[in-house]
Amino acid sequence: MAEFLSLREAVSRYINDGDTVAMEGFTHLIPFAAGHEVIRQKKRDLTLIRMTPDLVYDQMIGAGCAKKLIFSWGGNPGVGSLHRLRDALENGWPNSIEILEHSHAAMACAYDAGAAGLPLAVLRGYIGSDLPKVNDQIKFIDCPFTGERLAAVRSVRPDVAVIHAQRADRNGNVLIEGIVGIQKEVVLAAKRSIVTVEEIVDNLDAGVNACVLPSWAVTAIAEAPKGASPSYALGYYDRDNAFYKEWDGIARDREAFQAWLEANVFEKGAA
Amino acid sequence: MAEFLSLREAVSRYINDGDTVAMEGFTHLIPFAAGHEVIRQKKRDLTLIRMTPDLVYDQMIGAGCAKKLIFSWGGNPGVGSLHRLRDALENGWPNSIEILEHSHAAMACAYDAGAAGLPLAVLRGYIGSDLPKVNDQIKFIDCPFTGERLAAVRSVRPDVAVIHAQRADRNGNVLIEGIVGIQKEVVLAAKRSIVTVEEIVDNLDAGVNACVLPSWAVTAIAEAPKGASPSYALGYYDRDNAFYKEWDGIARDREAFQAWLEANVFEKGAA
Amino acid sequence: MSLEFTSSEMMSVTAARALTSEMTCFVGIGLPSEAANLARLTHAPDITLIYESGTLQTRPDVLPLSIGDGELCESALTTVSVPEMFRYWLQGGHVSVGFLGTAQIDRYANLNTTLIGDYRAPKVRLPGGGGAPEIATNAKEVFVTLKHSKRTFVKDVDFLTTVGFGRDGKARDNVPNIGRGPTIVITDLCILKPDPETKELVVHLLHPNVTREDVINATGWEIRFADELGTTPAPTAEELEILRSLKARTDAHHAGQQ
Amino acid sequence: MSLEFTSSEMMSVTAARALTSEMTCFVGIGLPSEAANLARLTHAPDITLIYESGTLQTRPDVLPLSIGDGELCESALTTVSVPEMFRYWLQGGHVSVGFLGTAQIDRYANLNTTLIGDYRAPKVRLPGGGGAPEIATNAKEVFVTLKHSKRTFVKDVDFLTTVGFGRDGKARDNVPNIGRGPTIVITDLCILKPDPETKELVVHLLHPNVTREDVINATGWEIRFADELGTTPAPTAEELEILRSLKARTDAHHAGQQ
Repeated sequence: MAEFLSLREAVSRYINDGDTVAMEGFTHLIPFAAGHEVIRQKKRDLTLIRMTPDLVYDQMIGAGCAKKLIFSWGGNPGVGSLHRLRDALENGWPNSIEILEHSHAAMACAYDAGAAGLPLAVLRGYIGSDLPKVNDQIKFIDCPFTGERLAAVRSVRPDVAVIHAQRADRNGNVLIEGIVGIQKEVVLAAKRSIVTVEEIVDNLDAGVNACVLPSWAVTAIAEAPKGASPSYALGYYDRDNAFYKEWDGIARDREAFQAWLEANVFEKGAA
Repeated sequence: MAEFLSLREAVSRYINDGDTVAMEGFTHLIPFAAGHEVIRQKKRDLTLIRMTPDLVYDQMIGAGCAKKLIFSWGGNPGVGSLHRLRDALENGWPNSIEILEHSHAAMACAYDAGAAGLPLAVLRGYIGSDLPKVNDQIKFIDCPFTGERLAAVRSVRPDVAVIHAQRADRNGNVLIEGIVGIQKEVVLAAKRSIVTVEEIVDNLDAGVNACVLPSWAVTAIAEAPKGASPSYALGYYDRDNAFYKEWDGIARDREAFQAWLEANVFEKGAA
Repeated sequence: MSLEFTSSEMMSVTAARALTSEMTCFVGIGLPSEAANLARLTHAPDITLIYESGTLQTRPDVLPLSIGDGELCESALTTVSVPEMFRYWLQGGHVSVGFLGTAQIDRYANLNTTLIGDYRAPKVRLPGGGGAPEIATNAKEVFVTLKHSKRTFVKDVDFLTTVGFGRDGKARDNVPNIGRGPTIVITDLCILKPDPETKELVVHLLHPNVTREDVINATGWEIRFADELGTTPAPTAEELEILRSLKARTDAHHAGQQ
Repeated sequence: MSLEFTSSEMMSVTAARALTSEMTCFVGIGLPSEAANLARLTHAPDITLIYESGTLQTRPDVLPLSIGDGELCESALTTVSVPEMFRYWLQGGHVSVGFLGTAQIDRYANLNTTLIGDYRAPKVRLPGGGGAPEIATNAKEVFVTLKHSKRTFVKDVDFLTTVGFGRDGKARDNVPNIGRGPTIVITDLCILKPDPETKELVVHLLHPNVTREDVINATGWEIRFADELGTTPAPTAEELEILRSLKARTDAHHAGQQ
């Protein structure tokens, strides 16, 4: 059964230096509050996995938490580059990081395979692409029935999954609604999981086929209202698109970034 | 976009003698009305696919529609055997039929792979079982990353999928609720699809993550109120468990079966 | 106090007792479903029950006749698709106990639900594998329950639908990423467990009023008994009352459903 | 009547015109999204738009800034998981057109969104593949839209993220179960199509007021022109008005969202 913990306690107890950590949320329900807590606790040498490492990973990479990034699209959506990621990759600041990159389809399949307890995923992918040349986790197999050559990717099985969701009930069952992305998969694929939620309620008030994670499939739950902001939580608050644009200016400059980090992350404690 | 047709017209136009037909509905939403229309139209030499060939296939096999059955569990759930299926297998009445049998997990994966446009599915399955000895659609592959031996099954890609659903809107979008089984997969895996629905409505009134088949993924829709009975439609009517028990007696005897078929299928037209 | 009870009731109550509130149990229809729901209504109120129709954490008030009765969905935490159930929840490693019935079982706890006789010319055609072949290897352990007779307890199953420990007791050796297999078999006569070394089924407890001869006469191979053979505790009045009321409720519900 | 319009507006309007109501379009963010929604608001009201965030058949009132803005989900027929989107809907063969932007394109319509320079020591690191590598082969055909310049139109892409027709124009030959690949490339200067034989991109239509020299000077290889070189029709007043009001609505919406 899921434990109810403070965000500080959950991150302290379940994320260790050197862990492989997947913080998911496909543009929606991005676990920013948890990411900031990881920065505050100065976790180091993390292998960060995420399909779309946007601002939350830009911040964590700029703060020196990561040694490796596994991803499929790294940008500030609709705005431009992730300048902290680029600074790490192009100039090794604050430290150099390794990367391993996939396509979205392959990464989605790799999470799906991880959730399904399989060591690999098979897809019709990477045809003609250079990506298999720079990613040794992509191979090709021949279908034993048709002979068709198909891509195979190693499944994703992180040490820790971190997601944000709308709400949990008092038994620790979690409801995710709207753009559900890859959140169910990452929790099921991981050894441990931390779920932050907007609120804890008596009754989930979910439809019969709603995306619900049972309490026994989750390690820890932490209440974190507005825990996805500047991303959004359907039914709670909108995406702060203005901040996504503003981030471009903050992240371009190391000092501006550090000042932002100090004022907005370090000087603010976890809820 | 889906066409709205009468059930008679849909079956006549889209199911041909010799076709591979998958009528799905995992104990819930079983397309009985469509099955009866197939019997009335005396379709022959069908390869019938269904995870749980219960009464609907017992009736179709007894009526002589099938030449082959692909399945993973063939019984009258909670009651006993399918006597018409057994009579065909054990005594060749009314005609002998071939069978190809899987486990549920493998068949679910085979439909999933079919929906995903793949020629095969990979699963951790069939370990130590005799089923691979009698089913040539099961092979084993070695994972190129870990060396683990895993089962591979050929995906299911039927000519026609037939399902029953709660409702469609006037644009032909279909809502399925409750035990959704394998219905989305079979429609997406098939070349053509017929969906019978309890009713056609102005608005589906579905949640944001509801199981909805868009009109452009469906071939034909036919209104068939109580079209799943004696199975059930969540929100509309309950399972007629008494009939399932009664069927045992009807199906044990060829004459009783034929009398039932005459009175309940042939003498009743499609809606 | 001496209570009256049938051997079927003895079997259901004993099977129910094998389950605890901490377990996540993938439930087969029939005897396993009856035992699992009895456990939930008695000593294991927080047990998580999963049926292959996709219903997660369900709490039916009456026993479902089929694996996908409306009861199961309406009382579940949520209902997922069948591929998701088998892929994410079973194969993904979230099931602690798979609870299976069977038509035949052999000395190495292999199960046959496919047919009696020859595959191409069956004497009796049975329903087939269903969920069992993968429940048997993807659940962390497996409980089996069935009635004890020479027809059901055979030396070698006619067809090995679902692996216990294989034809030689070694089928699980060195196979990665699978569960421990059958750890207990509960019949209307006794409780059997596999020998830790050979994996052959051994009788550990006899039900009240059952003799060694009863078991020997109902088993198709030379059955072994544990050195310290015990007696299964009889059903309590409360267990019997809850089981009987569950079955009466179930019968009334299914008969009335028209 | 002579209307004023920018080259960006010309590009968006032209790209929108490539789409019809019958299409199911998997939409990339940015220029493709703008064009696809303009199509929907003008001549293709029934076009089905799909975004990789899982939103099926969406009808946003303003352009999403990201691929997963709330607008997309709230106005969609339904929203599925990301694995389902890529597996069932894209790879399953339900997408007629994949509409992509890119940072670089080469003469065989290969796309680079990974990096400029060497992989291990990039001059400029770009976002990466995202959905494009599989959209390019699993959609029945692909439309590409980007601004035309020597930096973006290169002879050979630095990194082949997403296949057009490969380094030699033959990458799709004899590969089963994939789409036709790029059939049209729309820029702010012209419309290009692959040569049916060699697959090299050829200019078919010049936008109003654009010369051959403009295109030659903005292309990093010796660009070919079709024998019958046409002129793209100018945007209509209605197209421009709808495009401008969509963009104004979008800017107001995103600026105000705090």
